[in-house]
Amino acid sequence: MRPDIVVAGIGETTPVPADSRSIPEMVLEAVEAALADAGIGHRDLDAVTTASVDMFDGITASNIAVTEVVGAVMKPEARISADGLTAVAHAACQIWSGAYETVLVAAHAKTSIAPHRDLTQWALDPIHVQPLGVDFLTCAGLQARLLADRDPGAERRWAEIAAKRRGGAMSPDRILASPLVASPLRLGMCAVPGDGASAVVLRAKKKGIGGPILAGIGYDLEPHALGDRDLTRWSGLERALDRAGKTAGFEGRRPHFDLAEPSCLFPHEEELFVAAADLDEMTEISPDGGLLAGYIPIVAGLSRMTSATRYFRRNRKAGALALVHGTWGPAAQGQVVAILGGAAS
Amino acid sequence: MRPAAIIGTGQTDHAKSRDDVSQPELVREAASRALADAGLRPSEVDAIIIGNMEMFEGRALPELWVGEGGFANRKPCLKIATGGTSGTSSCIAGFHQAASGVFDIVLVVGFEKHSEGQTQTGMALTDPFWDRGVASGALGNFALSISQYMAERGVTPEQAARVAVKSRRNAAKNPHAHLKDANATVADVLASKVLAHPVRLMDMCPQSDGAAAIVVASAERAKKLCSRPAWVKAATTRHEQPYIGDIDRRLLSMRTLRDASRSVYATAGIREPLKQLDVAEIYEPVTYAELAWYEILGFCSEGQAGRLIEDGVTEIGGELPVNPSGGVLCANPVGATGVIRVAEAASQILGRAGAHQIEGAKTALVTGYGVYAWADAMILGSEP
Amino acid sequence: MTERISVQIEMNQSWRYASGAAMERFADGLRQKRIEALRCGGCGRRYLPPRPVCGNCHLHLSEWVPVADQGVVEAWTVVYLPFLDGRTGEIRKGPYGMALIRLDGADTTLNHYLAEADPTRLAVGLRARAVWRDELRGAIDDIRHFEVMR
Amino acid sequence: MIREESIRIPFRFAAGRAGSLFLASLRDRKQILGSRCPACRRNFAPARPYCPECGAEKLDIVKLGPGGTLLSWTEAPGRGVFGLIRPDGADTAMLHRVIGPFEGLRSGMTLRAVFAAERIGHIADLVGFEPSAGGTS
Repeated sequence: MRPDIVVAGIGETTPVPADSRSIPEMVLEAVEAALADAGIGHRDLDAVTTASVDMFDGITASNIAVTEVVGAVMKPEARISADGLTAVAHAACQIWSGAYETVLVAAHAKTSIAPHRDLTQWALDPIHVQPLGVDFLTCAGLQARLLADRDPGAERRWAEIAAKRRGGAMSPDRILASPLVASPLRLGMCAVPGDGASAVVLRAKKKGIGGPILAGIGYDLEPHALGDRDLTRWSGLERALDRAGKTAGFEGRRPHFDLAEPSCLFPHEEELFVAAADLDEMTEISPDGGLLAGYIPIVAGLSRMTSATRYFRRNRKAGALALVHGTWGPAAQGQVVAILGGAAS
Repeated sequence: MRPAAIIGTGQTDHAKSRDDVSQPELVREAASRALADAGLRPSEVDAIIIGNMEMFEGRALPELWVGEGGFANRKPCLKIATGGTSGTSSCIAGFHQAASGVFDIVLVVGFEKHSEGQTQTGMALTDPFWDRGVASGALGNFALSISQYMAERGVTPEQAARVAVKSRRNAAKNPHAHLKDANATVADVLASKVLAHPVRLMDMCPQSDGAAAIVVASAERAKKLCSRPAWVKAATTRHEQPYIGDIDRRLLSMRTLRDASRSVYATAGIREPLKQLDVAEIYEPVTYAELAWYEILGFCSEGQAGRLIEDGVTEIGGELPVNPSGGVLCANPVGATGVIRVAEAASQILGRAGAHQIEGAKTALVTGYGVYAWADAMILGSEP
Repeated sequence: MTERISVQIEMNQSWRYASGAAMERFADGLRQKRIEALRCGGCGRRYLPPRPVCGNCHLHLSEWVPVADQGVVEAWTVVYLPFLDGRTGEIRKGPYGMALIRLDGADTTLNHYLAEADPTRLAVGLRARAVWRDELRGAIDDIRHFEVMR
Repeated sequence: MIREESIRIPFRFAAGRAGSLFLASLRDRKQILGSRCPACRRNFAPARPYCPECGAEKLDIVKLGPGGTLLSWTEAPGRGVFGLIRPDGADTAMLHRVIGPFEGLRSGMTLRAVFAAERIGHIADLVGFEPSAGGTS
């Protein structure tokens, strides 16, 4: 029987638009905090699973820069180029496979070093799409328009969601008056990418090892071409959730989630998330404001897991469940979820 | 690790340039061949892993565009990138996923199209405060370490040339190899132009366009789907400190490859590799490295690598055939190169290696090499 | 056979890399032709380039030690293939010498250019000395190359 | 300390079987090609090497457009106006540029493909789609 997995420790830098430190310095802070939080040292790690993207770091095999600070010297490291929550999903498979018992997951990005919107063009079909000057935000605008056309009140509602997520820092009216990014999306509605790193220690559950249970994982990749996708719903999240439910033993029915920590870059994505995850009103969403309060590409999904872990530490309720979520690609082409159980010992 | 097995492999015909197909089509070519070899329909695949060093083609998150080629639409798909070990590390990730109980069938596809970028693309984007200021690329870095290896172990250019000859002649029996020459001679190698002393053109691996795929199955699905699966007996990875100057006497010590190989030998019960291994597919970007790996992998004692190649021990028909496929020296699409090693070793166990089949191969060693000294090692066997 | 069409896209991209504190101090030193390594309190290894932690001991590095601008050639080659010169962005035509040099006072080796480009005059064990450029910008290629001390 | 370093590298992406046919058709006949999957009985724009739904590789080439329907659009200041346009005869939309006039631009309107005078076998041979005369009805 495969072991239960516990989120034994978490650590991260405070997301900021621009961090003057180097990538290794940021990752070192997150990793050392996570190890201390888990009460272990580097020697206790069986493996490290990292998430980073060469194009965003401007370095070939850019994880070479963090090998020493994540403690991967003379150790196994799997390096994934997608949202950090996919590294959690893969680390869970590594532990369930019996290969490892203690895995450090670390993700980083430093988007202040180059215009992130322009770099995303290099992820799009270079034959039919990239040459037109399209990027991830333009794709998000096309999805938002499709949704707004069906629902006249949408833009006002989105402004209100964004205002709430920003803790009132910008009023809905000021958000609706902020500069256009990709109509109908305005700057005030968009999560703005910054610099940072997050780290999580996952351990096979044993006596004396406590923390929220990583009950299930699931991820999915939608077709690449926007025209091949149904942009009115997050069907990728539905599939990812079904897979996570299966690994968590929920067999088909959608459990009630006390907490949801989505990686939504825009208000319309939050509405797509709530619909696809079939959440009820009792579910608390993004108590820390979510990505609109601070967003680091590739780190985002992992930062949702650290936020959910903090929630469980504040609210010890047996049987509580959290839905942790990450995305990557144009209009969330990639979706990843983790189901966290609050049954901390 | 719980058992998992490889039940099918597929490769493109690796070449200098495959401008007849787009990147997704190149991935599809290897993926569909692997599924056919495994006797599976695409719908039976539970997860896909892509291996690729996207900066060589100037891409970001390449699985988003090419995933469809690997049948990844509406399926779990993620991408692994760890330099030269991207292929072997992708396969190891596939083993872990297939042994986790989460996925039963995992398709791993590695690919690269060097012809779409520039040869020095990867090397131009090294550490901007150190390597980039003083750069000579993988070639120069290897040539440096080779001078140490030759000075200390007395290996000669002729012995290195024999590795190139073995590689080109073996590749002539491998339809997928990029470079091949059934009649290659030591003289040909020694006549090829010096790129960086003492490395000559035929000592060095090419840059190729190509893709390779394997189908990994959970234990119970492997038994149902394949009469003689290639079982994963052991697999591990070791990474190293980030700079070439951190690694003393690199080709002589190579602690990462040494430790990874000892770890998989111990797990798989291998005490005398030369006798207990039936075949090895090792990652040799340059002839001298294959000789160095013989010693690091315990095929012979230190300083004896030259004798091993001279005595034909590592030829097809020798006591331990090394790289019967022709190896990296005859095909090197970086993201796929490690998967080619695994696919070739698995094909030997599956008995499907064709013209370069090693009769009755039951135990195979696979290694991966990348960056300055990252290493993967694995043992495949005919028994779980 | 259908026509094979390709789409050309030029990448003209720059990144603003952050050096980190240790490399910043190292770079400042180079401007005064001063080379410093960071010594690990655990294993005593003196690292070039400097970095936040020792990967073997997982200890923070904070003890700076002076390093000479000369040392022993531990590995060498002569490159005949043209290669992209990171400083100028132009192609550096061969032949040019390269070496791994263990500078007096450091435990790691420095990968740098050699003035010597004749393989018959190069060997492991020779000593070599840095030749600094006139104009220093705080980068390791402020050293133009190393000349073999005969 | 921050150091800015840049690289200039030309990349050359092979369009592949279907992609080359599609781009050559824009160039030589100002014609938008799609692919029909006989199994799924759906026409995909632009032409495809294999069906995105069922993976089939034997697809039939179909002629699409020049008219089309605007399913969605977005204005990205400084970058252009883009749309998801379903060319006549296709079941799926393709992403391309929308050319003015932009007043009254709304999803559902009909558009017309605009081709460049000089065409080289590139997606920009199709400059984009503009509202067709009766488009705003």
